[in-house]
Amino acid sequence: MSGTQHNIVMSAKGLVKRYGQVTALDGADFELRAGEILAVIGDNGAGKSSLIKCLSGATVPDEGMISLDGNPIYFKSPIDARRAGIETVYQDLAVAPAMSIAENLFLGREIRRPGFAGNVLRMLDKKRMLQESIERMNDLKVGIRSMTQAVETLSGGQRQCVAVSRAAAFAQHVVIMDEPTAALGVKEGNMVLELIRRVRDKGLPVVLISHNMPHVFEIADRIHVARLGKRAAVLNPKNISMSDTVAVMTGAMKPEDIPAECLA
Amino acid sequence: MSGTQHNIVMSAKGLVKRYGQVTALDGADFELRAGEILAVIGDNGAGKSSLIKCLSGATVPDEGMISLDGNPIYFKSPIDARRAGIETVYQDLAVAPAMSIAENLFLGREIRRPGFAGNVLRMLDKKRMLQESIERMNDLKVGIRSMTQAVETLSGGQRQCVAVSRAAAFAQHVVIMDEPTAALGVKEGNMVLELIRRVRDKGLPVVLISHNMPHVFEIADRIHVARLGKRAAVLNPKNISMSDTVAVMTGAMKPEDIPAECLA
Amino acid sequence: MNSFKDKLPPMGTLGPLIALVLACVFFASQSDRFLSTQNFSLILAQVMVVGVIAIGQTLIILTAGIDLSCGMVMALGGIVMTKFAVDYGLSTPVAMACGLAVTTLFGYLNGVLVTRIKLPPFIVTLGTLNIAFAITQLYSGSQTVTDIPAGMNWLGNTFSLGGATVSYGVVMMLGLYLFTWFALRETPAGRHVYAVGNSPEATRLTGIPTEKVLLGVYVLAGLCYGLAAMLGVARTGAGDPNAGQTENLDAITAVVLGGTSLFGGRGVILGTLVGALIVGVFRNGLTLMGVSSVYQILVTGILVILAVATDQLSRKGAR
Amino acid sequence: MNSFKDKLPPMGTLGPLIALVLACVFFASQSDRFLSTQNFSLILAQVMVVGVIAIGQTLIILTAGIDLSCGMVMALGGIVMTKFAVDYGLSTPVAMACGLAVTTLFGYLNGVLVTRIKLPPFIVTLGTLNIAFAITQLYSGSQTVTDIPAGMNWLGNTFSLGGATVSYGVVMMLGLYLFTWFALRETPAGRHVYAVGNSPEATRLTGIPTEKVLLGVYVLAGLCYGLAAMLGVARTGAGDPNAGQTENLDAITAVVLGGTSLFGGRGVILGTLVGALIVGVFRNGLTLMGVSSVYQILVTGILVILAVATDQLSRKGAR
Amino acid sequence: AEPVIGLITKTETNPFFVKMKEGAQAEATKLGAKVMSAAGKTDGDNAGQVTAMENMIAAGAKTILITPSDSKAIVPAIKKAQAQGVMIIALDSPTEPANATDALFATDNYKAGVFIGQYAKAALNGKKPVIATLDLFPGHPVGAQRHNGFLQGYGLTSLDAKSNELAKPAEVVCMADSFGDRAKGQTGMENCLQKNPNINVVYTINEPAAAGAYNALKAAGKEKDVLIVSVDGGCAGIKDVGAGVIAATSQQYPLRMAAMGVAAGVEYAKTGKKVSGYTDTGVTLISAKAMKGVDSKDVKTGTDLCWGNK
Ligand SMILES: Nc1ncnc2c1ncn2[C@@H]1O[C@H](COP(=O)(O)OP(=O)(O)OP(=O)(O)O)[C@@H](O)[C@H]1O
Ligand SMILES: Nc1ncnc2c1ncn2[C@@H]1O[C@H](COP(=O)(O)OP(=O)(O)OP(=O)(O)O)[C@@H](O)[C@H]1O
Ligand SMILES: [Mg+2]
Ligand SMILES: [Mg+2]
Repeated sequence: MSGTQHNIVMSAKGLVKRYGQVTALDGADFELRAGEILAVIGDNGAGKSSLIKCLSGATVPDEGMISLDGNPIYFKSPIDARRAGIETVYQDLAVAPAMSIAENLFLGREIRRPGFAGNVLRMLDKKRMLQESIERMNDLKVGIRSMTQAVETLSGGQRQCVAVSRAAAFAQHVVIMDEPTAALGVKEGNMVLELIRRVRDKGLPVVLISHNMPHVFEIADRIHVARLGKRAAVLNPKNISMSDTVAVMTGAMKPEDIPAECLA
Repeated sequence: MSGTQHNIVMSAKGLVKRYGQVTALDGADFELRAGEILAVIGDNGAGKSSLIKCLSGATVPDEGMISLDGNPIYFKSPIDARRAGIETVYQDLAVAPAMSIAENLFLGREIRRPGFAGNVLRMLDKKRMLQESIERMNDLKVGIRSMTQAVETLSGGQRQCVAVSRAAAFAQHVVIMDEPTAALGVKEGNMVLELIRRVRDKGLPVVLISHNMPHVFEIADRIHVARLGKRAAVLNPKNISMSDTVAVMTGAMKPEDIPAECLA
Repeated sequence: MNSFKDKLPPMGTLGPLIALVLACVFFASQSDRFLSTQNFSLILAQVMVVGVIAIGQTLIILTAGIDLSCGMVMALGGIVMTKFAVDYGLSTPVAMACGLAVTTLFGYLNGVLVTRIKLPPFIVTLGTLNIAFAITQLYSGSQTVTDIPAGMNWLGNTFSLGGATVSYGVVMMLGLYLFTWFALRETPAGRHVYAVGNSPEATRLTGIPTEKVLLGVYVLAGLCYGLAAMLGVARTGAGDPNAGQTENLDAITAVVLGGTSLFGGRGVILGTLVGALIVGVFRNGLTLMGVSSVYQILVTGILVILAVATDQLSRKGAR
Repeated sequence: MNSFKDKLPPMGTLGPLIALVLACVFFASQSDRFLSTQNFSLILAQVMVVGVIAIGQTLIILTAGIDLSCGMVMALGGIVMTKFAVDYGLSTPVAMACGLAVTTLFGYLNGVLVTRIKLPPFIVTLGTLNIAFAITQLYSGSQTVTDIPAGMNWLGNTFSLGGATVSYGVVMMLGLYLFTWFALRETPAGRHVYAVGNSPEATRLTGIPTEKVLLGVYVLAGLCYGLAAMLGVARTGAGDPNAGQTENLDAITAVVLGGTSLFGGRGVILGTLVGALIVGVFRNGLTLMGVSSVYQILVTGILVILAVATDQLSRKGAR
Repeated sequence: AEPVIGLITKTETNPFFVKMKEGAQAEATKLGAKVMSAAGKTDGDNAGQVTAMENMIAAGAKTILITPSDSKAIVPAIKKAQAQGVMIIALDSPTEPANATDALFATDNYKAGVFIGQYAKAALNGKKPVIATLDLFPGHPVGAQRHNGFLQGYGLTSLDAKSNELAKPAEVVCMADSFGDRAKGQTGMENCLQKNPNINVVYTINEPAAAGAYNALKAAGKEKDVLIVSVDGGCAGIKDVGAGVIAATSQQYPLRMAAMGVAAGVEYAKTGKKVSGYTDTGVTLISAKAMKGVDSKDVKTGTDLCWGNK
């Protein structure tokens, strides 16, 4: 995975995002290679969510540019990103609370019935969507007791699983996940890591934001360290220890002091 | 902490809570001893949040009884629980999104100005509340850039810190925290554990729900394992390994197979 | 971050239906003329205009909006179709199409202001309410348009169905309800309407073009008001510049009585039909009882509260 | 789970103020009689009743509610205070207190239905709107009460202040605004009103007695309508059973024009005053321009939309 | 500068008031004056009329013509205006007390009711009346005056012209509010027929309501057996009289009132002389079929005069 020439799928240069007096992004760079799992870590408020919101079209950066497959792109809304095959799990989950699990999973990507009913009457294939939802949720081994529950009645972790499955199922190009395992139990968290690996093995690169260092070191090919709205460094988890990584993240170790073999 | 006689601060017997067809709690027991940190762990949907919502008055159980200091109590609303000195951090945080950090910290417990302005005009002491909020947030080392931001503009972790500080600051009797470190970074998470220890050292018992096993084993005096709406076991973290604990939690190890010295 | 209003259970049509049945039982016990197919077909004919306006209103309220302009836009549509036919001698279908075009255009205007400039629907439709009203009065010279071509009355014609006389307009209203019910329940577009009302931001992040959905809803609502205008014209046999003034509040009342939340995203369209019928049954029943008009208002006030309280309590029991 | 409406920045009074100033500049350029202290004191006197109703309405809308009954409750209050004074010969203060008690009681009734039975405020106040109207008509026999004691006109009396004639009623209105502004901003109770509207569930979980806060808001709103009734009686010198019918929508319009969100929890009370003034300035300015009345409605419709669009765009610019 | 005359009507939308505005405008153009018009938002909106009056005075009007929405409540505002030297003329209906305004050019709504009551009684020719009334809405004085006048004219127990309540003798079997609106007149009539199918006389507040009532009767196949009487005498209403929809209507003359008012205003501006007193602009009963003992004019006369064209 390292040393050789890499295809860059998505990259960003000098992203700036200000909210009133708060500068959330202060010239952040970003690079995602083909088929890799890139972990993004950083303190709370380091600008991780702001960064990926720019990449997914949820917000428009004030400055900087983003490229996809080497071509500059300007996402004006999440619709543009979705068209480009980018799927995102947002930290605040972005689900419609009053709607059921199946409806949320397929929101905006509904399956219609075959034949006349689907093509002309545009009828939903509710049975099939329910069936597929059950399979997806079983994949994650999350014990949801009734599949027709409204999402607002799910437990925190269950809700997170809905959002994660949705992104994994529909991505064509890039998957971005903002703390997908934060509310998950040990078992469910591992299932999500497994899911992420499967997505990667399909050839899609994954951006994974996480505060869970063991998870990050278990799964990431490279680690992007966000700090104070910038990219502090990109580390190679094979050559750096967890504690050094945390030191870089918190600013205890200066980026220029990192040994070269630890960088990626 | 073990073997000797214990003062039971709060306990519950046979709690049942049904939502339509879903049984969230299915005869759950609970016991919190004086001055301890009790971790509550379990799979997603195991009923942890439902349990503590009953204890904090946020929901009323269908069956079962709760006692505080040995006396049966019936919380009809969170107001009752608050009067009894119980403070809770809810998993979905329960903050007023449009209001500022200071306002959220002191919501329902506002500080009024001294003298006439406060007693008669009932004026808020906004300066002092802002000051105290800054101190509290600094305690948690969370890098909030502007203290007058509305809570809805905070990052996920920052928002969590607001909820945690609030509970820690005002508890008189019992502190309950539902996944308080889920969205927190390494540094901030450790600060919260530190805070929890400080609260315990003040003599208040703490109920800590968490999926983070290292955190649980670092801080908990006893571990309550929730499973399928019941209490599966109460473990002693000093005598049981992390992997066995996870086995109990996921049902791979039956409660009756747990060696006696592991129980607490 | 879940707010209380998000936690309310989705209201079905059952609660309002219970209230409707209770109201009918009450009036049947008070007047022996109430319980007749004849009288029920009358009530249906009376709620037909409000009922169709309320379809458009429901769509908008489902998206967490509100349309204050509905009645006035309908009045304008009625005036346009009748005047075009009478003054310019356009054929009935063409004149009606013009009326529909005008109301749809107003819906489009509302939609553009709401989605593009992001103005609150309340203000936008308060503005267009005044605009539509003024245009109606100016264009008609506040005169009722009479002597309309017979074709325009067709929807008011009746046929016999098992003792009841049913107008084609009523059939059209019921058809529109069934169609909307189907579309909201069974098609992607319908689910998107709910999603936009339930959580606009989440829906946007899913990649659904929320603005298009909203705009579509306002345009369809405008179309509904045009169809209601056709019904109103057919029912009264004239283009009435003062139509629609009470229908405004009546339509919103029907929607809310029918259990749709003003906060959006929760509700069932058939509930609106029940809500409209409740309004119609009250008015009819109280007149049959011979309650004089001030007391009618008093009783209506009390009954409206009771109807929704029944709904509320019945749902509490179910949980 | 943050919804879009939660993401809107809190509207200040600045946007509406810009709209108000623009409107004034426009009218001043159109009529040389507009820009005079005399004319401004007139406008103030004209918005005084709506302005005070709108204070109560703002409180309720801040809690994500709405009060459709405001104008009718005010009318009832006016009738009670004048009839009690004229028919039963009660002294002015006692009669006024009775009127205030009645409107406050209606507020309490609204509040109880909203908090205890958890009915939607829209329906509750639609019901009490009808009830208050009917009682007003029945009790007054639909007759205006005249020959009221001179004391009841006191609030309508004016004094001179730097060339402008200002009525005591206007002073009272401004005082009420300042008081409410202070209470909402600087006291715990005021912050709780915002919190309840912003996130009722979170507020409840914090241990704030949300039902008490809500009930208090409805009661205070009722009191405001009573005070508005006092002003209305003083301004017209009579108890008018048909008062309040237009004030209803005008008050809600003032609140929304003033930037308060109908979804609750966001808004500034002084914005409401600006909103009420915008309504008053439009009416006054258009008459001064000699715009005839139907065109006034047309122009009002356009201006209302423009006013809020200005607000919206000014805020976009600021970001 | 040309004299400015204000005209304040009850609402925008009633054709009656629209005519009044036309009359004022035409007369003003003839005499070289400027008319500004305003109205309450709804019928009964006294505060709106007060506001309009204040604004017109601020705009320089020296004469204000007003159709008071609330005959009593408007009086204090009128007094204030007069104190500023403004001449106030009531049109269409008087204030209470009537001498609060400088002059009154009006029609007598009670008398208009009496006329159609007398007509209906003659037309029924001794048959027992079964009456439905389609009134305006609660609390409106014109609605009460016409209603009570009608019953008075019919010789039934009624209330006097001052009352704002609706009399309900036994012969009135059904009362419904029409809001003066065609659709609601129709709904009201439908419900009344449901209540009592034997209704043979229908009193309506105005001609649109009458047209609505006729629709309902026609749908029930009863249009031949039921007598509809109304008030207003608008051009459309007279046409309906000719077509047999309405048996008789009491015609009033808003154009005339307004024209007289404007003329008086111009006079006042030129000479400073105020008009005073009550001028009855008249009520005429119009019917296609004259009844013995009741004075009425035919449809042609009614069409020529409709609302005071001449
Ligand atoms: N809409 C907004 N308005 C104002 N400030 C904002 C807004 N959104 C984010 N911020 C600020 O920008 C900074 C970066 O936020 P961001 O959500 O990107 O952090 P993060 O790295 O994702 O943190 P966490 O790990 O806690 O999720 C924070 O200080 C936050 O307060
Ligand atoms: N309001 C509700 N309506 C219906 N079902 C509910 C409701 N609240 C909770 N549940 C169900 O009850 C079960 C227990 O939920 P709870 O939130 O207590 O789980 P938890 O142990 O806290 O899980 P997590 O670790 O994911 O937060 C879940 O299956 C959930 O779907
Ligand atoms: Mg984040
Ligand atoms: Mg939980």
